[in-house]
Amino acid sequence: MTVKTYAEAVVDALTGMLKADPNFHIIGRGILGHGGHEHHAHALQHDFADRFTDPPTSEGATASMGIGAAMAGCRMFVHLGTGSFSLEAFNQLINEAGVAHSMSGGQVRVPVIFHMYHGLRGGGSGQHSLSPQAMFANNAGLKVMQPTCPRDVKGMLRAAIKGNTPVIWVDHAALLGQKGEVPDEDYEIPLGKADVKREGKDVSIVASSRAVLWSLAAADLLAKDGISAEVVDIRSVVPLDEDTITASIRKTGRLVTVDESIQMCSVGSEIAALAAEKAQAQLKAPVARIARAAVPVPFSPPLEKAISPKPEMIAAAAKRLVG
Amino acid sequence: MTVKTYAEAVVDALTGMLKADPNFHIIGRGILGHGGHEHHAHALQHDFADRFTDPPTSEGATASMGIGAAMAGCRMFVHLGTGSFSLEAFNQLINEAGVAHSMSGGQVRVPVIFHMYHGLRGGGSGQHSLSPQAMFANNAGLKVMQPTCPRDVKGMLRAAIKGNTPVIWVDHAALLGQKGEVPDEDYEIPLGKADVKREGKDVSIVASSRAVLWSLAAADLLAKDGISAEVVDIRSVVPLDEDTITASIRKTGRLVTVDESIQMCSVGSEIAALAAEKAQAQLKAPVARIARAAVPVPFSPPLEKAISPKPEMIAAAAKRLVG
Amino acid sequence: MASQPTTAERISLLERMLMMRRFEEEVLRVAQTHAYVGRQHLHIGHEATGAAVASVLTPEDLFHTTHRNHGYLIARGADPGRALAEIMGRKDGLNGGRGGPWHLCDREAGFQSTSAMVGGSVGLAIGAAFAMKKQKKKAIGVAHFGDGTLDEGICFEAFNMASIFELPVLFLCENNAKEGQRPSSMLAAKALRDLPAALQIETVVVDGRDADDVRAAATDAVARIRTTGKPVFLQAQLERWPGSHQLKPEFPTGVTDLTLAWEEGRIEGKHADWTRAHDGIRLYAKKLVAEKATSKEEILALDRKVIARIEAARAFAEASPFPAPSTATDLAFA
Amino acid sequence: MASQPTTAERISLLERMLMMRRFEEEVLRVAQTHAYVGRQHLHIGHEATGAAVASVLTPEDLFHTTHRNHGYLIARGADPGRALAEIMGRKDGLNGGRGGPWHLCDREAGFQSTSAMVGGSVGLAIGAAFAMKKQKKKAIGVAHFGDGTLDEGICFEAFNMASIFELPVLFLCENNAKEGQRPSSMLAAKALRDLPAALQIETVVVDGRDADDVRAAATDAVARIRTTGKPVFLQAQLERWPGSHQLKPEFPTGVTDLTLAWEEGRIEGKHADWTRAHDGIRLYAKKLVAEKATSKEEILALDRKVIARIEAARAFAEASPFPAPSTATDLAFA
Ligand SMILES: Cc1ncc(C[n+]2csc(CCOP(=O)(O)OP(=O)(O)O)c2C)c(N)n1
Ligand SMILES: Cc1ncc(C[n+]2csc(CCOP(=O)(O)OP(=O)(O)O)c2C)c(N)n1
Ligand SMILES: [Mg+2]
Ligand SMILES: [Mg+2]
Repeated sequence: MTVKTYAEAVVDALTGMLKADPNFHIIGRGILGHGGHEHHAHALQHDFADRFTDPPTSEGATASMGIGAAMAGCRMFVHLGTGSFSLEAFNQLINEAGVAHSMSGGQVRVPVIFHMYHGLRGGGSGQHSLSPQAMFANNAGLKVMQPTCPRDVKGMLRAAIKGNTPVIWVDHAALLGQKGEVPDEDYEIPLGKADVKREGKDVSIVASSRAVLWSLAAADLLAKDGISAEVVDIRSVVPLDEDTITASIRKTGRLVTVDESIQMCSVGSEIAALAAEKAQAQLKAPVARIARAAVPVPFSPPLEKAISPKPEMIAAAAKRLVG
Repeated sequence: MTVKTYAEAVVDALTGMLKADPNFHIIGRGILGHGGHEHHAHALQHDFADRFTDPPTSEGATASMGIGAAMAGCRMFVHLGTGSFSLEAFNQLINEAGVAHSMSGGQVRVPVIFHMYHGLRGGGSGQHSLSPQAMFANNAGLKVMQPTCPRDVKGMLRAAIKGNTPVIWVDHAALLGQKGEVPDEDYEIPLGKADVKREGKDVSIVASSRAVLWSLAAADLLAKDGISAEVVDIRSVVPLDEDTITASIRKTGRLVTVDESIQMCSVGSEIAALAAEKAQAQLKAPVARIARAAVPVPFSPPLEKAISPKPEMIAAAAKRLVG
Repeated sequence: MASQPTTAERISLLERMLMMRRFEEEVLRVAQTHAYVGRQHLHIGHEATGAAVASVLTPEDLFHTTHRNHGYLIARGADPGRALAEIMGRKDGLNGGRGGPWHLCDREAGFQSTSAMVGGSVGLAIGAAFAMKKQKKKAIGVAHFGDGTLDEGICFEAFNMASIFELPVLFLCENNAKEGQRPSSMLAAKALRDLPAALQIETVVVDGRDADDVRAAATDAVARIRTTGKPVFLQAQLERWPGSHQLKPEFPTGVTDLTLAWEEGRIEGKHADWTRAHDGIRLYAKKLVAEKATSKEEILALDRKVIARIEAARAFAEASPFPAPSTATDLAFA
Repeated sequence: MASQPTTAERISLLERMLMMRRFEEEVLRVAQTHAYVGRQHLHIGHEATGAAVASVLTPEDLFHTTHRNHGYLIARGADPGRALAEIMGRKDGLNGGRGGPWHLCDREAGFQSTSAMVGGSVGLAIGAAFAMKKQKKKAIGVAHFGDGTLDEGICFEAFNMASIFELPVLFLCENNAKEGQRPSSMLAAKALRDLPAALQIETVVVDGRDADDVRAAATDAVARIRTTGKPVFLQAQLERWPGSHQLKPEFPTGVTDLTLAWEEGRIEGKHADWTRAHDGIRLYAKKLVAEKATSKEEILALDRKVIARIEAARAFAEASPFPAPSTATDLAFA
């Protein structure tokens, strides 16, 4: 075990796979963003120069090249920049990568990771702040991952690369500096398992990606008021770990969902729907959803802050439910 | 009042606006599909030849041209073919049309209708059957319409064209032949109002687009068993008429949602979440969701049928809730 | 320059073309039954190009095709029974009935996947070429597509990437429209080739009706791709078959009558010009007979053999059951 | 051919350029404060092109620009105070603080919207041109973009559509990379213009450092667009400013010192070549003095006037409050 940043854990996973599989290739620039962690990526790129491809600003064909190469026996990691840019490749991700295996009657496999950064980043404004996870989840054939901590990202990324399915990998730049204990050896965390990041008994807070950090901070606030909150990190949107999530809701009887995307048809909506479907009898209070306000992300810092979910909002919602 | 088909009602609305506003333009081929109603479009195109533009197979730039022209003072109707093809223009629809008004501080307006056909069409397979409504709804700045009957489409389409906001218009080819009474004069139905298509007291079935037809058929089946089902046609996904929907759920205490898209993060999820949030206390039973199975649409007719929602499934779910 | 084909090779080319044609005619008959839910985008009139290109590829070359794919599947040796079964949505179809007519796929025949998104095949094929290059294989990627595909930005992007990354890929464009005109293409270029040429891709234009010409051009192009590792754009000029309508299953030029190859005077009707001047099969049969590479009788015998195979294919496909509804949700993930 | 500019016009061009430069230098100073959350894509080094093109447009011409937009806003007369306020996210910003540095928009100055999606401006500008054509107006659409933008499929598609539909649009490409090379472009063409040229769009390449040359070329191009209704691709060759880094707010070439226009010997440091050979402002000031169109003193006085205006702009922007958080969800729909 070593304490590492999230960015270092990503590099660990990539290094392990680059060493293990000569057919594993990375397409894209800036896989660790531009916020102070990029040197790790540069080092990796230096050590495995022939395994990196720097594409033109052509997200559609870049994604296609990754898909076609994966069909032909490579394992691919395609970095698409921000979630906003991924819209340029939605056709390739959804209509090509997502359907190929099933549509070919199982003949074709598409082991590609499509990597992107989502969410509010400070000044991203209307065109650089998209959180597209729910949009991807509303499609078939694509797994959708959103880990939160160094340990999870290392194990999940390795499992994703070794899998045979296209995976949408939605990271958050704000997580790259998060530190945590990471096993030194290679290991895999199966895709599709949620993780209870904090146990509690009065209310379940179900979240993913950076929203898990806000939820944990909210749980701290709640603890001061004597409310015991359970924080469930779904980690994987597709497949969704319904069992872990509903078990928590049934146990606490109260649910707050937290999302960095817009609320309409969001992951939070899905989890609230799950509660209404599978834990309705155990619900002691209405479900509460916290999400980004439904307006294009404004640039001005106080406006961006105003539309963002915050620990205080989560705590207040939970408190209302506990009553 | 005249009995007309849905396709004729669409033509009514377009004709009215083509006559009323010389700045209203239509871009696209096949606006009434290829299933027997296209002659109405041909006639319109003949009468207003200079108002129609037949674009190359370039969905992205076609959408952009519509957006740019709308910013410059035109009102635009851009036909994108199937919902599947709209993925080629997601970047333009979401990152350009959706954000422009807000991002410009209100200086810019984007009156464009983006029109497309969604859903299971019989043999559409994995690349021609997309129902993208939930994906669009998970974004800001775009209204999302899905009318069901001739009367609604005429009035809503006119309101949409006269509005100042980009509207995603998700039609279903299977609706084009639906007949109903349509007022002869021009009229508008405000966007964002649901419509109770059938009143009932035991269970609310909330649906949109073709799923409303299935729901009405299900209500007939339920009536035979003495169960009174209310069918709510949401008509507009964004804005969502929360009041009408929650009023129905509160009244019946039971909810079945029906969707032609995949269930994860769907419109049905949103409505179920709404029930859990705003009508939890009145729920007498768990919510049930009916949706298309989460697999790329298979070509073979029995397989396509198997993954599709059906009136019998809806009725069975409702019956279970009523108990 | 490509070596001359042997007589046996030429007869084998004709046989391939006949298989393709008789297969599509059977698809049209199936489409006429109304039991069929798909739309047909037939390869009729493209056979000389399809058969010739397929004949110069190895089984390892990775092919990406479009909605108009059937001909290539047959040309590269996919089983016609399983191909027809797929088009009919049957269990024994190449894709188990999940793909349908726009998506025939046969890995064993060197197909990667078949995309009906205009431009899809071009983007995917550069990925196949990327993989071949990285794996240091001799095989190449092939993208088949139509003239209208050049309208799509993804096609441009993929050309550009193939050029800058020097990817071994054959861009095989079947132009079934008059240059720069509808029905399919709206490209502003004087000639389609101007676009790949501007991106420094070598371009070759060939008469797609002449199987020998296409074979020679394709042999050269593929050899150059294998040696240089760089892309080539090969454009086959074709004339759209008058029956090309995705919703009307009709035989406007009649069921192919091979005797018209040498009894030209009998060609008649509204679409006589197409049969006379643009039907690559008729032209090739005529040429082979004129050059005494084979005889009329041998050709007709070959055709009967092909027809019998296609009839057997139809019987096979019809005997195949539909897949069980309980399997509908299989294969969501690999 | 364009008529020669008057001396007054040339001095006004220089003033515009100075406004653009001093504005961007102020943006850089703001960026250095850390109170600022954006990233800066400055127009430094592009001023000769920007000012000259802006000078030949009418207020009715509809302009679409990119992430590197500030220069054009200033050049077309947007208020520098409100522009800076926008970049700082203030209430009195052009977009009320909702857009930020990548999205400055001023309808009154003839801007439609500013997209930071690479390729966005090109697609939208053909729409502006479509509207002008349909409304039978004399105005044109203008798309500003960089060389890297040609990598995007949407750019190709929009070129194609402008050409086939004969849309009155100026495609204004600022090439700040060596042809076909990083940092921004990876186009496989020998020259960027080869792509629009292949689509039968008239192309013009001009030295973007020379305001007179750009003015002449732009005057001709815009006149031809207005007369023929067809697009023109105008490419300005520029040399990337050494300070072009979106995250490092530094002055590697120093704050602009106009005396270097005539005291060339004093130019020094790592980036002397850029200042000597590629700074269009220095070159133009030098030329105007050499041609006796104005004097050193007058130029320095002009610069002081400009600096004072920009200082006032900074004061205005800083005095402007942030928008109220309660307004955050305004303007979702028009
Ligand atoms: C992205 C996308 N847009 C539109 C369509 C509808 N479409 C199907 S075939 C076709 C024309 C294709 O023309 P071409 O590439 O020349 O092929 P051809 O049918 O002539 O062989 C179009 C526009 C589609 N399948 N995919
Ligand atoms: C669709 C999209 N992809 C990627 C980016 C990231 N990006 C921002 S600027 C830029 C380079 C643009 O180069 P160029 O068009 O030459 O403009 P320059 O910055 O050189 O003026 C890129 C790739 C983006 N903004 N949008
Ligand atoms: Mg064609
Ligand atoms: Mg550039």
